[in-house]
Amino acid sequence: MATDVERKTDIGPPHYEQFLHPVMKANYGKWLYHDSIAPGVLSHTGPEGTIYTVRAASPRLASTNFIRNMTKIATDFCDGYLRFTSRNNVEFLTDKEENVDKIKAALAELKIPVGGTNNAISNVVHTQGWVHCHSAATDASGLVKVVMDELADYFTSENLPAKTRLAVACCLNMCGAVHASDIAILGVHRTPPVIDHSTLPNLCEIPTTVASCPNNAIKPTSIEGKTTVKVDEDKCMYCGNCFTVCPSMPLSDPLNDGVSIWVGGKISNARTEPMFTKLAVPYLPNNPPRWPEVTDAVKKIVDVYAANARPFERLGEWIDRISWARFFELTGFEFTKYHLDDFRWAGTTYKRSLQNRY
Amino acid sequence: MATDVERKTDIGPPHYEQFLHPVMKANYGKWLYHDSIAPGVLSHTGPEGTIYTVRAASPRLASTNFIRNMTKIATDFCDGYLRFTSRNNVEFLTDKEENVDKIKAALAELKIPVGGTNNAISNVVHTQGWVHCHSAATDASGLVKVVMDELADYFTSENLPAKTRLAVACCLNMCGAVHASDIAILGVHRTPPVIDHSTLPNLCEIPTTVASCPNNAIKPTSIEGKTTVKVDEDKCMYCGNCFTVCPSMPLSDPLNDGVSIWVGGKISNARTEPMFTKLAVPYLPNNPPRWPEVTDAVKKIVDVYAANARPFERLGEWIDRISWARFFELTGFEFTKYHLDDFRWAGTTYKRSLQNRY
Amino acid sequence: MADDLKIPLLEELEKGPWPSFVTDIKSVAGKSEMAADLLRQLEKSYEDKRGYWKHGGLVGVRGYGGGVIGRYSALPEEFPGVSHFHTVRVNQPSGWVYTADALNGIMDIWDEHGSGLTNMHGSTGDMVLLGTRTEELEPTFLALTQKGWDLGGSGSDMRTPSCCIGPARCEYACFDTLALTYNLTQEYQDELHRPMFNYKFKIKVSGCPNDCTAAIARSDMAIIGIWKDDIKVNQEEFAKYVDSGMDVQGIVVDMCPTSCISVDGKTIDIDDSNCVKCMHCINKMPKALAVGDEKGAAIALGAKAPIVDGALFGSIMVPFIELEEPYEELHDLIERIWEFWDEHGKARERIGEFIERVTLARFCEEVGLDPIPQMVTHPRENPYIFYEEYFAEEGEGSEE
Amino acid sequence: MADDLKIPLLEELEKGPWPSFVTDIKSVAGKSEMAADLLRQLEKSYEDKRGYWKHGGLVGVRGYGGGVIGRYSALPEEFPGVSHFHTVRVNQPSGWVYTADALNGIMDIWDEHGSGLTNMHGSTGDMVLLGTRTEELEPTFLALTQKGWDLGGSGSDMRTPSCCIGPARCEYACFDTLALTYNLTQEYQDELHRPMFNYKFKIKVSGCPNDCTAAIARSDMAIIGIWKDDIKVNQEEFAKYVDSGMDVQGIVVDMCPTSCISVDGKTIDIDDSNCVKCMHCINKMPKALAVGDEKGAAIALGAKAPIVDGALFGSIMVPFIELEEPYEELHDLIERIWEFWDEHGKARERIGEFIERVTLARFCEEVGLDPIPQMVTHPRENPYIFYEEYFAEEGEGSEE
Ligand code: SRM
Ligand code: SRM
Ligand code: SRM
Ligand code: SRM
Ligand code: SF4
Ligand code: SF4
Ligand code: SF4
Ligand code: SF4
Ligand code: SF4
Ligand code: SF4
Ligand code: SF4
Ligand code: SF4
Repeated sequence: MATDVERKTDIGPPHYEQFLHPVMKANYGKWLYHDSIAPGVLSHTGPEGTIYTVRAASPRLASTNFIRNMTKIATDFCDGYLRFTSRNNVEFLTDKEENVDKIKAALAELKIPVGGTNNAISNVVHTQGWVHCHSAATDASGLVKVVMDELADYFTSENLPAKTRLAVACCLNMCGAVHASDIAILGVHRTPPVIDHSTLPNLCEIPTTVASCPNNAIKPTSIEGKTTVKVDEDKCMYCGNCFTVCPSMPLSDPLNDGVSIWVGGKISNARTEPMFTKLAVPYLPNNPPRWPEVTDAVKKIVDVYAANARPFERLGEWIDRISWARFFELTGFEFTKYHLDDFRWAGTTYKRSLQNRY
Repeated sequence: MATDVERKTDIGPPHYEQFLHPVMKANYGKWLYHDSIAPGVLSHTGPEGTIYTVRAASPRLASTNFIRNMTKIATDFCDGYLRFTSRNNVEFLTDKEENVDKIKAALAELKIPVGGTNNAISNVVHTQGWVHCHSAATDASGLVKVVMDELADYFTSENLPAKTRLAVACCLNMCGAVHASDIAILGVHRTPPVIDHSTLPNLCEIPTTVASCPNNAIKPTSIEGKTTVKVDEDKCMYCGNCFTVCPSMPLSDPLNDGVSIWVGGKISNARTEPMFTKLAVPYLPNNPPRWPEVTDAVKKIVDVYAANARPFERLGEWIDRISWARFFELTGFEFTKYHLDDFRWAGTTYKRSLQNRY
Repeated sequence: MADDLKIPLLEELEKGPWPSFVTDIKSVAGKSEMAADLLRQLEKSYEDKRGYWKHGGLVGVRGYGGGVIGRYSALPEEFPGVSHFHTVRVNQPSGWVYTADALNGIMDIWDEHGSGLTNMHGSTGDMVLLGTRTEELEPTFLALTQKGWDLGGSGSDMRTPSCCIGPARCEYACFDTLALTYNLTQEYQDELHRPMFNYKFKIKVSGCPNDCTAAIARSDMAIIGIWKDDIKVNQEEFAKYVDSGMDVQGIVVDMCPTSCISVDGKTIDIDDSNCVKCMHCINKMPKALAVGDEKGAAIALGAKAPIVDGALFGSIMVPFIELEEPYEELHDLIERIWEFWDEHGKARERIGEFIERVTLARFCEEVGLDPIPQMVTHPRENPYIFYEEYFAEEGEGSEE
Repeated sequence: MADDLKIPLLEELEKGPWPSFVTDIKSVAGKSEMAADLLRQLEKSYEDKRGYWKHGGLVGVRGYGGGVIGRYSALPEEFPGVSHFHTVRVNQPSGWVYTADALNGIMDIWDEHGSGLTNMHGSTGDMVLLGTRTEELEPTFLALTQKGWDLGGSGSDMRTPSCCIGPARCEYACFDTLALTYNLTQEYQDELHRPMFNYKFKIKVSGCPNDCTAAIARSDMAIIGIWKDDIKVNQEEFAKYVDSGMDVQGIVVDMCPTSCISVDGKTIDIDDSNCVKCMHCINKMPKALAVGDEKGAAIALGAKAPIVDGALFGSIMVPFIELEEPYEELHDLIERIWEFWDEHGKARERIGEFIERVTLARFCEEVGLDPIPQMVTHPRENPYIFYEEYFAEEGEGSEE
């Protein structure tokens, strides 16, 4: 790389317009309607014509090879135009209907599923896990792979009651959509931070560390004349926020780390307001490489939902209709004390009416 | 009173059975159905016959004269049987249908309205006010009287959309049903307690006083060597709880005390779950003897509700359907910063979706 | 005495159709100087826009800690008739049922020993005898007990339980509200009369989810009737409602919260597995529909007015309990609750605030209730779980 | 190099129909020792059930405070290829639209300067170039900027805004999501690249209430399209849906949250005054129904994941704002918000937590928004009102 080039800063991203397919530019802001051609294939029509979209899965953790495979298909059949979706799928854009099948064939050759549209399970929003993050209580890419291996048919078809959004996050920071997904898998620690008093006084700011704890479990203390912190283990619920601000307080514990399963969240305003996910299964062990307990639980939820919900009823809407009592009955998951909220708005979750199912 | 009688304690109330009309005793637990004969008149039928109930208003703050007037009617037409309702109405119970009109006539002579059944405004649950309580920011009996003078027709008829329950309480202790009524009037203080440091150290326990404040506005302090308390006036929202535990902290302030108006609460589980009342009007002045601003506001709410709600839709259910935005539009009440919650669950009241009316 | 009543402001309250408490008080002011001075002091309150009562004061009857609210005028020289003006809370009979004789007997006592003024009834449910002097308290109590009446609660005790008319006059009653209320009141006389709790503990008893005593909003322990099985349907009577021209679709079907009613011509069908027992359809068609056969009650703990932490409705601790004499299961539960609250509650901490502080999970554990989905609107949304089981290094996974 | 890959556990993840990231990483492991060692370290994580990354580390490019996440292996001797493994966040174009050429250009850079691995895209929206050494950061940056690319955000700065495809391919878009996102990103380059806030500040932009970027759940400032007037109806197209046999009653009418749709034969009628713009009916019949003409956006503040105070959805601060170039009103608002947050927020306090702490009322006052009912689901339920106006002794009532 030549070093005599002018160093530019703060130029921001390139203008999107140069990346828009001509038909999209022509119809910009004037679209009339869309149609679903097949699972994973949409058409959008405006006064200036129609654009066809083929949506392909991606592992998201993608090599330059993978991306080049994608750009090649775009070059071959889409005049070079492609995009990514907010859920990390790849979308191929063409104004030639006849190219749709060619794109699908090219993808099939690469063993890349096409789908994720309408009432499908789309790609999984996820995070770094053991691949890149210091905080992770589990792996993310691995969990996505094993879960989607199980659910791939729901990606390539559109026969669920409604859109079903999955998410995986590897720790309580939830870098993604765990708190508002139909089904979410969340890595959890289950033991308090192990404090390294030899490094803490140098690495961590005590007031920040103390303030980081949602439950005020951390107090300053003095060991051998140096200010460090101690954790009231009865008050610790293993959230890991202290570790985020203080590297000397790791929580990782191979024996006890694992995952929890959450259900019933949604984002859209369609019909019902956005909903948070709620706890379904408090703990399943980390059992790599294929986490069978986790895939079983997720499969169970999807199956029960598919069999029981009404058309266009999201998972959370369905549970709201049939009651949580019934949800636990149908899935066979155990309802435990862990399901009872005890954080700051806990009281708002207590059942404060007689309206109940028996 | 002879002093040589044996002093009995802990005998509890008399057994209710001796006060049950024979038809009620015979049908006890076996009732089949009820009918509405006329406003204020119900019949209940069981295998052993029918009992007629005539419901009469009462000021609740009732003299022995008033009660004797009631017992006289019961003696004349009900074989002596009468009862009071959970909303302080008097109910006359007879198995003779022909006595219904006689009871009504006797009540009419005493100028006592008959009504309160079905879709009526029933009697107002209320409290002591200036008649008996040290805490009162307003009078209760007076407010009930002026409001019900305005609304009496709604007591004697049944043509509101649904049952409409009113309540009045004279301070934030809310000795009654203010927090869960269709319409409620609540006496409010608007200035912090005025501390009497000369008596406080003797009369009040400092830790209890400090702990009484929901907002931690009270701190111990020392004045002339005696421990007393000080109030951070910025943190005080005039709830009066400190005064309840410490007589040296009165809040009464003729210039600023007044009332607030609340709407949309309910108790029953019918259709919707129980609901709390919500703030409609943050402040109206104490304007005795007839509080015209208050009666106007209450009348306004009832009128708008009567004109707009669907059959059997409680006030809170109606507002939920049409939105609070529309409620403020229809009533003309001003929406202010005071309507925005700022107590411990405030965040749960923020609008966290796009679903809104414009 | 009452002749010199100058109460022009209060007399404005004699106008209008609603029964006037002013007129009514006046009617006894002739014979009761207490009543007359109450009006005079109240007139001054109306002029000055403030109350004139001193802060409480501990008075009572011998051996009881509750049942009397002490009250003194702040202006005893000006209004000597109300210099003392204590109230006596008399425990009402279950369901507020009376005979004329019984009531007259109490009125006689009150004319003799008190102001001649009452509240029928107080918000908690007591018959409130309003206004007397300290020296009259013991004689009033003596006279009352001779006629079979006793005092209700006040202070940090079990408050006077109250109940709806239930099985005595209501087809919806799912258990015997009057019997249970009588039983609890008698069983816990000591807790009622001698305040020894952290704070007040109110019990209200409603026979069905209509909750005509407002138990879910106003009692630390709400006992509310419910049934477990199906709504009973009388199709013939249903057909009559249809024939009568009632808008069954609009008024019943469309208003069911779980949309579990369907009507086909003159036949009604209820999907009871989704019914939440809200009562609405039964309320609207009491001849065609009735509560089921497996009847009992739900128990909700913790309702209260806003002070200190904000108002609470009761929260379901037991979604269904059978309530038959001798109510042992319920007594046991109440006692376990009181015990745990007593030991771990703070002063002036109502049970509702207490449960939130110690958490519902711990509360359940301590009073011996299994966590079930019916206790919550939904499981937790936050991931801050206090996992208690864990694997230990040596244990090789078996400790969980 | 890649020949000696012993990753039996990871190879289990090469089975099954879903694209395998293991297979994919392997495909570059031949030319990238970083990729190979990533697999080796990951295999060890799979064996030991734990991660092997050290806690963060401040690295970056000259003059920027954000855009790079430092990462070092905890086992650098064992896995030297990932001893440094920093990620570079590249600001994506609005709507994640690309041409093959543009993307290939970036891949070239990354094959030269990094691991050959990416995330397309990160959860915030950036193109994430995954894994490189400290000394490669500056050259990577130089190469990127030469081709017109710049870094995104990280740390306590404005994070890279992102948006849905909106008007570029969607008939529902209520404003130009791509233009606005570009504008904000350019306008606030300094705030994006040089962390100076209390904490991160994320902006996400969705063109309609379907919210395809999850803005309401994942951005401190959510800008979501909405319209004010009536839904546009094409009755002819509606009739076609009916003719097609679609269960309009069950799928559309019965699912409208405010029951404001009625259908008479082949004609649809919407009571727009009660419509809450949920999109459901439009979603189900995009040919017959369309968003209105008075279009703009709502602004919701404060969404975030659970740490520290629990997860929050954004809360509506502005129910409707028109969004046209040059977006002055919005810029003003954003700057007032940042100013107040900057001055009064605590370190690591997200805007959502901040608003709750200072109260919504005060926040509105300080940033100059009028309180309106659209900001809340309902007015306050507790009576703890901080009255600010009062009458003063002398003022004779006029001060309020
Ligand atoms: C491409 C994409 C936007 C983008 O800029 O990338 C997109 C595109 C469309 N969305 Fe979306 N949505 C996209 C992410 C989302 C998200 C965000 C997410 O999943 O994280 C949501 C919110 C999800 C939630 O509620 O949890 C979302 C909720 C919707 C909805 C509401 C669904 C519902 O009933 O709740 C619709 C309407 C519908 O499908 O009926 C919708 C509709 C659409 C339409 C039909 C809009 C149109 O006319 O073009 C597009 C095709 C939908 C389809 O795939 O079935 N889109 N859509 C995103 C594709 C993600 C993917 O690869 O699967
Ligand atoms: C007499 C009384 C019970 C008692 O032991 O004293 C009573 C008696 C009846 N109630 Fe009640 N309710 C009584 C207080 C209540 C209360 C408590 C309160 O108001 O503080 C409630 C809860 C109010 C609320 O939700 O805020 C109450 C909510 C109901 C409901 C539910 C109404 C609804 O749709 O929300 C019904 C059913 C109905 O009316 O359709 C009901 C039904 C009935 C029935 C029809 C039951 C029956 O079959 O006998 C009785 C006549 C109702 C009427 O007056 O229209 N009762 N009822 C109380 C009369 C109070 C009064 O003088 O007005
Ligand atoms: C007499 C009565 C009002 C009435 O006019 O009916 C009443 C009157 C007083 N109540 Fe009450 N409360 C009365 C029912 C209630 C109710 C309603 C109920 O029981 O259904 C409530 C709301 C429900 C609840 O318990 O939360 C109620 C919530 C309070 C509070 C609120 C604090 C708390 O959370 O308990 C206080 C303050 C306190 O406890 O110190 C209070 C305190 C008081 C005191 C003792 C004043 C004080 O600060 O010490 C009042 C004495 C007034 C007087 O001078 O006679 N009163 N009080 C009611 C009792 C009559 C009876 O025994 O039948
Ligand atoms: C890369 C990315 C995950 C991914 O795989 O896509 C990510 C990765 C990290 N996030 Fe995140 N976050 C990422 C999107 C998110 C999101 C989702 C979003 O932006 O839509 C969230 C939830 C929404 C939110 O902001 O609340 C998110 C909530 C967090 C939190 C939670 C605390 C908070 O309230 O902000 C932390 C902890 C922190 O800030 O100290 C965190 C911290 C981190 C750190 C920096 C770890 C740390 O403790 O310092 C992670 C670095 C991982 C690594 O080694 O590369 N990350 N993080 C995402 C950014 C990529 C991009 O720029 O496009
Ligand atoms: S969720 Fe936690 S472990 Fe996973 S990437 Fe985010 S901060 Fe790292
Ligand atoms: S892990 Fe969370 S709860 Fe435990 S000490 Fe750290 S910050 Fe506190
Ligand atoms: S509401 Fe307040 S002022 Fe009224 S009786 Fe109760 S404690 Fe007294
Ligand atoms: S009135 Fe209430 S808020 Fe004010 S100091 Fe007293 S207890 Fe605290
Ligand atoms: S609560 Fe139920 S049982 Fe009791 S009176 Fe009311 S309707 Fe009847
Ligand atoms: S009781 Fe309520 S929920 Fe049950 S069927 Fe009747 S209306 Fe529906
Ligand atoms: S948010 Fe709305 S405008 Fe944007 S892509 Fe989704 S449906 Fe279209
Ligand atoms: S947009 Fe939603 S609320 Fe409005 S009419 Fe359509 S379905 Fe009903």
